[in-house]
Parts: sequence; structure tokens; C-alpha cells
Amino acid sequence: MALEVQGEQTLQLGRAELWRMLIDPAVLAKTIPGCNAVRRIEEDRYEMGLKIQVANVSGEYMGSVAITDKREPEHYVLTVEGQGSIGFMKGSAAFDLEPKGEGETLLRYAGSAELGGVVAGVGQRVLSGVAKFLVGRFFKALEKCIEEAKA
Amino acid sequence: MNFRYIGKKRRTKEDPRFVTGRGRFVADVALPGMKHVALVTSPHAAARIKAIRAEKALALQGVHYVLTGEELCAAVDPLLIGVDAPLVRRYPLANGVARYAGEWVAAVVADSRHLAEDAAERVEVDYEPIPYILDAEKSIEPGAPLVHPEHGSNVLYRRKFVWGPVEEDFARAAHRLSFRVRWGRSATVPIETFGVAAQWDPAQQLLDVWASIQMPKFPDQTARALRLPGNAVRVYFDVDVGGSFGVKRGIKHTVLVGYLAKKLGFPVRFIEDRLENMRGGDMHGPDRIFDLQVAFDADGTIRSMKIRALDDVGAYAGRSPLQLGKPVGAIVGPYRIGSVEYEPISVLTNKTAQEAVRGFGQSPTNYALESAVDRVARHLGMDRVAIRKKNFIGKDQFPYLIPSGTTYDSGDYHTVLDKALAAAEYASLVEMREAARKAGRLAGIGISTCLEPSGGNTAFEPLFNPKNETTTWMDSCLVRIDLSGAITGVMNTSSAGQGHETLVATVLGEILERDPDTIRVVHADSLTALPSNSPVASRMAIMLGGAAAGAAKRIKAALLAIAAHNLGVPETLLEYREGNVAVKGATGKSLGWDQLVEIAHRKFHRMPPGLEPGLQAKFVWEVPKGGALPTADGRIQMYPCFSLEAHVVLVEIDPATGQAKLVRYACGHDCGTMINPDIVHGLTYGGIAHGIGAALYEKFAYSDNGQLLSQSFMDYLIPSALEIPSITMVDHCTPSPLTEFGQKGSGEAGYLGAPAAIACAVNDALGPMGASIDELPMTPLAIWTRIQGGPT
Amino acid sequence: MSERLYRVSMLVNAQRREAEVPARLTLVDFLRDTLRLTGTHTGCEHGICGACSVLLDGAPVRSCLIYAVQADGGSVITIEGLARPDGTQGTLQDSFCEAHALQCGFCTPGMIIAAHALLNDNPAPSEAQIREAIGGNLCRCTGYQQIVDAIQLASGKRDGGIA
Amino acid sequence: MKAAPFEYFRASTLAEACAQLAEHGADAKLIAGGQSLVPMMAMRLARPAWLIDIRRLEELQRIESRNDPVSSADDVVSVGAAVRQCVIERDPLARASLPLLGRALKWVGHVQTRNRGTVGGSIVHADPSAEIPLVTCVLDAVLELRDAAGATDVPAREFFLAPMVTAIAPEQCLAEIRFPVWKGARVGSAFEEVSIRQGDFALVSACAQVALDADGKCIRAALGIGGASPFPQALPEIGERLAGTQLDDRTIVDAADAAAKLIDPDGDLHATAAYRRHLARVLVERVLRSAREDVR
Repeated sequence: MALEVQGEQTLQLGRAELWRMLIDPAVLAKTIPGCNAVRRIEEDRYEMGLKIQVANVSGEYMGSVAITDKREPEHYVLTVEGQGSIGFMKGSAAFDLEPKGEGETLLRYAGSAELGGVVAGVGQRVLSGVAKFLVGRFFKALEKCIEEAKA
Repeated sequence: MNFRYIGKKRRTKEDPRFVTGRGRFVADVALPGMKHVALVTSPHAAARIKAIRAEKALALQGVHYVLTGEELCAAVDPLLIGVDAPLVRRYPLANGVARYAGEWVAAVVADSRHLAEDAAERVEVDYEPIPYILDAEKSIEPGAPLVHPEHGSNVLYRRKFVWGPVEEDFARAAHRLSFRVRWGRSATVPIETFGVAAQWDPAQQLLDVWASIQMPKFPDQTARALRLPGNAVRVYFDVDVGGSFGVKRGIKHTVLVGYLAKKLGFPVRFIEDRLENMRGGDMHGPDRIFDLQVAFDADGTIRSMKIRALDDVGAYAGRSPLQLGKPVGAIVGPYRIGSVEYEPISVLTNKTAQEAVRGFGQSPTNYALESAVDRVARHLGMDRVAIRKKNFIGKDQFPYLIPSGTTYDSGDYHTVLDKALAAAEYASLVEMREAARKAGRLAGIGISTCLEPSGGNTAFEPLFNPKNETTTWMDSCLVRIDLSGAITGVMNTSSAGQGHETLVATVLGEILERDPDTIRVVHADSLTALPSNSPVASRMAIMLGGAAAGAAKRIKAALLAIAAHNLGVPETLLEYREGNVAVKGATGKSLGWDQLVEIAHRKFHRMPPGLEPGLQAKFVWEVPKGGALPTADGRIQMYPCFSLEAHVVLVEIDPATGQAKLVRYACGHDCGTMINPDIVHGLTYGGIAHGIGAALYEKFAYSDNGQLLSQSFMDYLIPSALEIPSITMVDHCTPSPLTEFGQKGSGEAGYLGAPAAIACAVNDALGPMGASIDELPMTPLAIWTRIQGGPT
Repeated sequence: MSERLYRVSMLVNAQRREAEVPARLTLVDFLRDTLRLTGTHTGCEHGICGACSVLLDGAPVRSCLIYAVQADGGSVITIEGLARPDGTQGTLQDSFCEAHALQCGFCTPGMIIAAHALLNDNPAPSEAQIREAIGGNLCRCTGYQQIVDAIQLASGKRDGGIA
Repeated sequence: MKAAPFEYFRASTLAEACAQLAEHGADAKLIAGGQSLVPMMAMRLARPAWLIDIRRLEELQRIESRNDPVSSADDVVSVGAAVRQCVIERDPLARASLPLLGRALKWVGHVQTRNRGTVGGSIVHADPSAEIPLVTCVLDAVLELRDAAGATDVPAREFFLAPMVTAIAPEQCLAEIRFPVWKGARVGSAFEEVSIRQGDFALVSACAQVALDADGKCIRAALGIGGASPFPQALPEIGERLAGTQLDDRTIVDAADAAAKLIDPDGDLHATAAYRRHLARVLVERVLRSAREDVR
């Protein structure tokens, strides 16, 4: 089951600061939906536990998150992989940061995710809506991090 | 023919136990101390299994064992496959590599199924995903990832047969057409999943097996894989099977459970849950691309065909590639087509493996053939009824030899089609279609005339695998008359709803002239059974019916011999009536059933010399006209008997939504003599419903990353009573000259023609807008897409 | 870690049945495995096929979608409970035999339960109403035709007692 | 397909249920009919540690006509969250006052699931294709959520956030649904959906309720689309546009075109996004026509 997501979001933070945030493991831990622990394996590569909880559905995954293709401060790729009892998930998204106004950055993203196991086999009807919802959660969490950073 | 019991309305022997909840299905078998299995399955389309860690699972109280492929594969032999591809090895559990999403990787044994599932979640498997291939056509291109690298290719089987002067016929024909149709991956999906329970008795060195099976040579294959002598496996054939229609094969399940029971020393049961069944039950059906070329004349005479059939069997081959073989025996359908080229190609992909489905590959082929006939008619502007009648084999042309070497036994195709048209009120159907069209709706009529080869033999095995010289495909029956004079028939296989107990009782009753309701029919176990090849291939009316008749005749012969001896007259002067034997004429000399039985059982001094005491007889029967190997050019007598079904259907499509509705459905059916009409009709209605599913609703769909998306009944859409219309059935009887009572098979009836007819109807509906659809199932989305002018 | 057990008590086919069960035991598993009433079948365990239909407090329900603890205090009728007191088949069951409304018999108990509930509500249903009432029960053998026939047959000769 | 282990508590009052929720938080799930939750638990996609059974709570079983003193406009029929779907089909008050809900229920599952499934259960499960949530949005119902601290009202139109995601907090229980009942006799409604088999999840559904004055002019219209967005979508802006029109065919076609532009469909195995958008347009047109005819 493959899912595609893409879009853009304007964030109230300058590009350089946003860049630093986006690759900060502490921020990753707070923004990746369901992420409950991040442990550094090597530069830009972390081990992580994920507990996805979307309404009634919950699934735990053990996996990793990696940041690659870095072109500071404008581009990187975020890859998340996990495996758990209800299957596996693997997703990656390319992020592009464009300066917008003063203290404002346009973040474009385009990614896809693959799912396998029971979730893919019985949930195909709603997965794409759920994916959009999770992207929304990511940005909400990110905005909160930005506010906290500013505060 | 005038029968006493055959062909008459008669309640079946089986129904009372089922309507009162007293059936005994495998899930009802509870053995003392029995443990339960749940599976760990691969979520990947293809992956190397790097490590399996079971500690956390085994730490749960009540969890007994976690079996891995590594252990199992070292201890059992690979499961048999139909074609000559010894390196495409299959075991119950993946060994090092998992080749489709859902493949079994480990099995957990626990006190309850609940606990087994708890434990299965805790088995940790390290997978390394590897490249996979999902597209059948791409799988045979160079460089495609290989499902079984040892085999060296994804092609399991490929051969081009040429029967008759194909090129000459194509050159001579006035017209040629070529097209592609695709049969979607669906299956029979019985409401009962597969299940098996096994118990090992170390004192007797005997494995007892209860399973939901419909599988030839099941005990032998199980024993062989488990490296046991055949007489160390006892399969109970009295387990009720909750539907099969071909797929209940279960060798891998049984080898797994048998191994566990033997190793662990307690009874073990595995009942697939629906998710395991859909993904890893290895029960998907044909998934076939047909490329057809047809050569025909201006008057509609079809001269020749070239058929390429590419079948995606999934990641392993059981008997599935042979489903391309059975259609060889009816490759021209009911038509006088003089020559045929046939190129079956069976390929491997990273999908769930395919298993036998009702008709064993014939329904997809019938769909392709009927699509060809419709296209020829459309091309020539000919009426679709007329073109069929033009090409039908005439009723006086039987026995009729088709180019691929099979002789059809009998038939009257014109009459059956006429009866179906009359039952459908064809003229009013045309009016309804025209009225719907005038009102802006889409409506179409579909007609199909399809053969059901029946009787079953194993001829496709040597045809597809020269190393396999199996030509014997017998079935048998044992009849016993006990001291009280009661009759018991013993059949030697399990049943999945086809009414075999009624069949045997009716046949025994007919021959012995005794009331079938007084006759008991039991299922032997595999150690007491006579040889049987199970109720596959629409064969039991013919084969079990024939065997029962043969055994009953032997009983009758014994009774006559006893009577002749005791009455002191030659048998030729005797008359058998309702079990009593009397001297012909009004002599008054006779011996009654009870007296004859008593002599046989108790009065050896009154027995004729040379006759065994007791009163029992067995009969083992080989398929009529079976028993021969194919010729070098692949001509072979496939099944002996050929039933015809003619479907006439009116479909209406909502042009705004693409939803198709079956407005009228009629079926004309000729399967020779019907032994029990209710049973034949029931099988046929059910077959039609199954065909409606294949045509409009059902598909095992895969995502681009090899995930089965229709894994539950929320997405694999079996039609309900709200989708299946009321069906008008009309019978015709052209007896088979090859069988005891003129009966032919009907176990696959309905399914063999319904998809073809519905597809033709949908295309007739789309025709006025210049659209057509070439792929099953024809879902609302697919139909709407075509209405919009998009690709299928 | 042993699972907590809950006491359940219910009338099953007019008999009081009590047991201690884990909360996650479905009503169908309770009927089949605990009480050994194996006439009720499981076909999908996710509420689509209807093979597990039983009457709970008079209404047909899917017993795979109910935990036994939820049915505590209730009254359940299974296929075994539709027979006459002497164990012979009731009118509807008899009609299923007469019309040969089954083949493998696996969906049959659920189908009869659904039909029974329909006829209790509506003694003379139309074909459309019959199809609606059994629309949630999948059968793979019969194409439903002889089932519809059987229910029509039964609707003409209900004897008012146990059907 | 056996659920993961859980503990079970049958609440005898709503307060008790809320107390349990407060104690267990996200580890607990309420169960009433269980027709959506139990299959998910069988597949182990849902695995609550606690199930709090509210099916028998009398407080959640009532269907009452309740005129809201604050709002002068509509009457209100309040439906307890644990009212079974089959009860709505038969209840005289619900039939008389909530015809649209009755029409929707014909599309919900099958007899066996409607006998068990509840109105509230369908709402909190929040399947984007489900019929009852769509009706709550279209009629602009108010959902009363209760927790240990008290009651909170949430408009249905703000309740559904994503597939199976709602605004309900783990410690809250949906207690009742208050449906506005339009005054005046000339109200018509319609519910239509396209599913592959009857009883399946809708590929797309649509429903409408309209009120016409004595001259046949539309004085009020409400409509919405299910299955074509991540949540059931009411289309108040289209309803407003229809008010004041004659609800003639041209207006209806325009409304359907406009409606189809407001949704956010996704593709899946059974329907592409384009097909869903098309069906939404077709169905909106059909339900508006049918609702109009229903008045007449």
C-alpha cells in the first residue's frame, strides 16, 4: 500500500532557524506523530519507537529515522522506517525550504509512504485520509515547537 | 430412460444434520489436550529472513512452541508440484526467504488460539526486503527479479500446441480479429476457511488427521512430505467440509500441523482465520491474460483460433499451472472450430499462490472463447444467437473429435440454447433493452454457451509434465448388506456439499430397487478406504455414481446366484424385483430379500460354490475413455463427458454511476440424466452466483508494493442475496453414452458460463457508446471509467 | 500473566448457562468452545458473513461481534434451539430440507436464524423482504435461490410454535 | 482474529462510565453495540486495555422531543448515544421527526448489525463513509459529550476531523445527539449512496433535507456528502444558495456542480478520487431532486 502526500506550509520562522529545528532530534521526537523515543545511532540517523494512535487504531513500531540529501538550509530528505506486529511502514519525504517574508519560511514537502501487513490489507480505504491527518499533526507539532522556541 | 429413483424429487440425506446444527466440521473436532496454532506471517512482498527470535513469545504462560521454517524444512520433504520444476520448492513455512506478503514464517502453538495470537505478535523477525515482481508480463522479461532464483526463470511452464492446420486456416479465412481479455484474480472463498486437526499416537505410530479437504491423494501427499509410510497417516473423510469448490487442498497446513502434533506429543489444531485464509491460505484462483486471434469467414464460420494464455500463479506452484491444461479438452467450446494454436504460459510472481478453482481453469477460457464469438458477431454485424448456432456442433455429429484430441460424448446445443432463450423470454428481453436505451439508460443482453467437461481424469498431468505418467483416476464404492438386510454404502472421500451420500443412496436404491431413504452412506477413513481421487473435476455423479452402480450390480448378481442355486433354476429364468428374486412366470417360486441375505450371512451350506459368504461388493472404476498418455503433439482425451450451459442475461447499467444490475437471468442446462434434480439445480444456482461474483465483484487486488488489499470481506466482495437475482433454470437431457445412467457432471455448472454471459451483456450495453471492457471483474469504477472513455 | 475471568450467566436455548470467561471471548467462541454448541459457525470473525448469527434477546445478531461478557444476563437462541422439543427439525428447518436450501451446510445455521427472525416479524414476507433479511448472510453454495424458496415455503405453513 | 486481552467493566450509570474513563484515559474504550470496534479489536488494530460497557445505560437510551429554550428556531429531538439503530427505524417519534435519519439507516449495514449497532457508536467511530455521521452534519446536530467534570456540546460539523478521528477526548463519552427538527410540514428529505454491494461502505453518499413554502419555493436546504472527504461533509454554503430558489432542475444541477468542487476525495481500491467526485455530483443532484419530490 503506497501513499502519496504533498503540500506546503508557511511557518513563522526564518529559514536558517527552521532548518536547525527540522534536523534537531529533539524536535523530531516531538513532531513525528507517535514518536516516543529517539536515540542517536550516528550523525543524522536515529533509532526510534513509534506508537501510532489514530482514534481506535494503534500500532507500535520499532524503527529508525534518517536525514539525508542535506543541502543546508534549503533541502533534505527525511526517511522513517518501522516494523511492528501489525506490519511495517516506510516513508520518506523531501522537504524544501524557501524564504518567504521576514521571519517566514515556506516549507514544501513531497513524500510517499509504504505500508505492509494487516493495516495495509484491511485499512486501504481510509489510509490516505489518515496520512493527511498525520501530516497535519506533524505541522501542528512543529508550529508548537516554533512557538516554544520563540518564547 | 425410466428410473425408479433417479431424477425424482427426493430430499437429500445430508440436509437434516445441517439444519439442526449437527454437522461436524473440522472446527467442531475437539480432541482432549488439543493445542492451537497461530501464524507469524511476512508483511513483505519479498524478503530474506535474517533471524527469528521467539523468546518473548515462549515466555508467555501457555505457549508451547514456536516452529520456524528452518526447523520444519529440514524435517519434511517439499510439497509436490504439478509441473516439472523441482527447484520451485514449497514448504509449509518460508525457509530463509518469504516470497509474498502473508507467507507463513513461523507457527506458534499455545493452549488457546487467543494465546497463540498473543505469542505470534511477540515473535520477532528480522527481514531484509529484496526485489519483487508483481506483473505477470514483466515477470518473464529478462532482468526481472526471480521469485525462485534456483529455478532460473519465472516461467513455470510454457508450451505452444498446434492442433490442425492453423496457419492455413488463418490464411484462407476472410477475416481475422485479435484482442486481449483479462480474467481477474478471484477464487472460490468458501465461508468455512481451511482447518486441520492432527494427533500422533506414538504407540501405534499413527497420525490421525481431521481436515476440511477436497484433495486427491491428500493422505499420500501428507505422508510423503512427513516422511512417513502411507499407512501411518489416517485421514477421516467423515469431516463435513464447509464449501470448497476446488480450493480446499490444505497440504501445507496439514504437513505443518502433522509435524507439530508428532513432535510435541499432543493434538494440534489449526483453523485459518479469515485474514490468514485470504493472504496465506494459498487459495487464490487463476489470474489470466488471454491474447486471442480468430480467423473466420464472412458467413460467421469460425475457422481457427490462436490463444495465448498467461497465468499468474503467484509465488509457488501446487497443481495450479495445470489449470491451463484442463481447457485443452474443451478448447473449441461447443463450436466446430477446425484448428487451434494454444500457448499456455504459467508464471511466478510475488503473490499468494494459486489453487484449483471450480472448473479448474475452464471458466476463464470459456470467457475468452465467448468474448471471441461476440466480437466476431459484432465485426460481421451478425446476430449473436445466429453465430453460435452457425458454429455449434450438431446433435447428430457426436461423438465429435476436437482438434486437441478429445472426443465430446453427446449434446444438443441448439436445443439447450433455444430453451434458455425461451426461458429468458428473449423477445421481451430485446424489447426491454431497446426501451431502456431509448430512455437513456444502458442495457445489454449477454449470451454464453459454454461446456463443462466432467468426469475428470488426470490427462493434463502428463500433458504438462512428461515425467508424470499418471493415467489412472479411479473412484470406488463399497456396498454392504448386513444381516438385517439394511444397506450401507461406503464412499472413500470427503464431501463439501455436493450431496454424495444422497448420490450413492439413490444409485444403490435404483440398481437394487430398494428405498434410498433406508440406505445409509458413510465415509471411510483413508486406511479403510478404497482408492478415490476425491470430488474434483465435476466427477462424482459419473465416477462415484458409476462405482456405486457397479458395486450394486455385483450385489444383485450375488443375490441372483444365491437364488438360482436355492431355487434350482438357471439365473436366466429368474427375475429380480425390489430385492426379491422369483422364477419368471407364475410359478410362485421365489426367495425374498431377507431370505437371500440370511443365506449369504448364515447358511453357507446353501451358498452356491465359489461365492463368498456375507454380502458385500466393491467396485473400482477408471474414468471412461481415460487411461491414455498424450500424443507427442499434445493431443489427448481429456474428460469423458461434456455438459452444456446456455446463459441469457439482461444487464442494466446506471450510466451515471457505472453500477450494473442483473435484471433477468435464465440458464439452460444439459448435464445428461440428473440423479437428484434439486442437487443439480442447487449446484448450478450456486455456480452462477459464484460466476456473478467473478464477473462483477470479486478480486484479490494488490498494491504496487505487493500488499493484498482485499484481505477481508470488507474488500473482497462476495455477492449476497441482494446482488444475486432470481434465476430461471431450464433443463434438457442428452444422456451420455459413456455413463451408467446417462449422467454427466454438474459440480462446476453455472460458474463455467456466467462470467462469459455477464461480460458479454456489459459489453452489449456499452456497445452503443463505442466502449467495451476487457477485464474482470467489471466493477462500477471500471465500467464508469470506460463510459468516460478511459482505459480499463 | 493469567487473564482475569468474568462470571457470565445467560439463558441459552432456554437453559441457564454459567461460566467464567475472559473478557475477550466472543459470544460465538463461548457458545462453540465453552458450551460446545457447535451449530453456530465462524466464517469471518469481522462481522460480514453472518455465519455466526444467533438470536440475542429475540433479535438476530452477529455473535462474533459481541463479547460473552456483554451478553451476560441475556437470552440466546442458537440453531440447536430451533429444533422441536423432541429434537426433530422445526418448520423452517424442514422447509430448508424440502427446498434443498443448502449444500455444505456451513452458512445454514446463520441463514436459518436470520430467516426465523424475519418470519417472527413478518409471517408473509415478499421475495424482496426475504432477500433483505438474509442480505447479511453470505452463502457460497446455493446462489440463495433455494434459500429464498425455502423461506417462502415456510412462510406459508408456519405452525405458530417453535419454527 | 482474537482480540488482545483487555479488562471489562459494565457501567451502571453514565457517571460511573465517566469515572472509569477518567481513571484509564486513553487505555479505555467505551463499547455499546461494538459493531465497529469489535472487528478492529479482532484484527488487533484496536487494543484497548479496558472496555467500558455503556450499552445498557438507561440514560443513553432515550429518544425525546426537547424544545431547546435558547434557540427559538427549531424543535429538537434528542437521541441517546446508546439507542440502537433498529430502534430508530421503529420509534414513532424518530420516524416522524427525523425522516432523514430513517432514510439513512436503510443503508447502514444489515439487520443483524442494526440490531446491535448504536447511533452514538457509529458517530464516534467516524468512518468517513458512514451514514449516521453524515446526517448529524447535514442536520447540524449537536453532540453532547460528557466526562467526569460535566457536559460539553460540540456541533457535529466540528466533531469529525479525519477518518476515524474526532474531537472527542479519551475521557469523554458521547451522551446524546440533539437533532434540530425543522418546523413546518413541507419538509422533504432524501438519502442516496453508491456502494458496490448493498450494505457495504459507501463509495460516496449524499443526503439532503429541504423545506418549501406554499408556492414551492425553497426556504431552507441542507445537504452533505459522505465518503468523498476524510470526514462527512455538510455543505451549508450550498444550502444557503438554494434557499430562495424554486429548486428547479437548473438550480439543482448548478448546486451539484458546486458541491463537487468543495469535497476532498481520496482514491482507494474501489474508487478513484475522480470517480468519487463524479459520484458526489451525481448523488447531490439526485438527493436534491428526491428531497424536492418528497415534499410534493
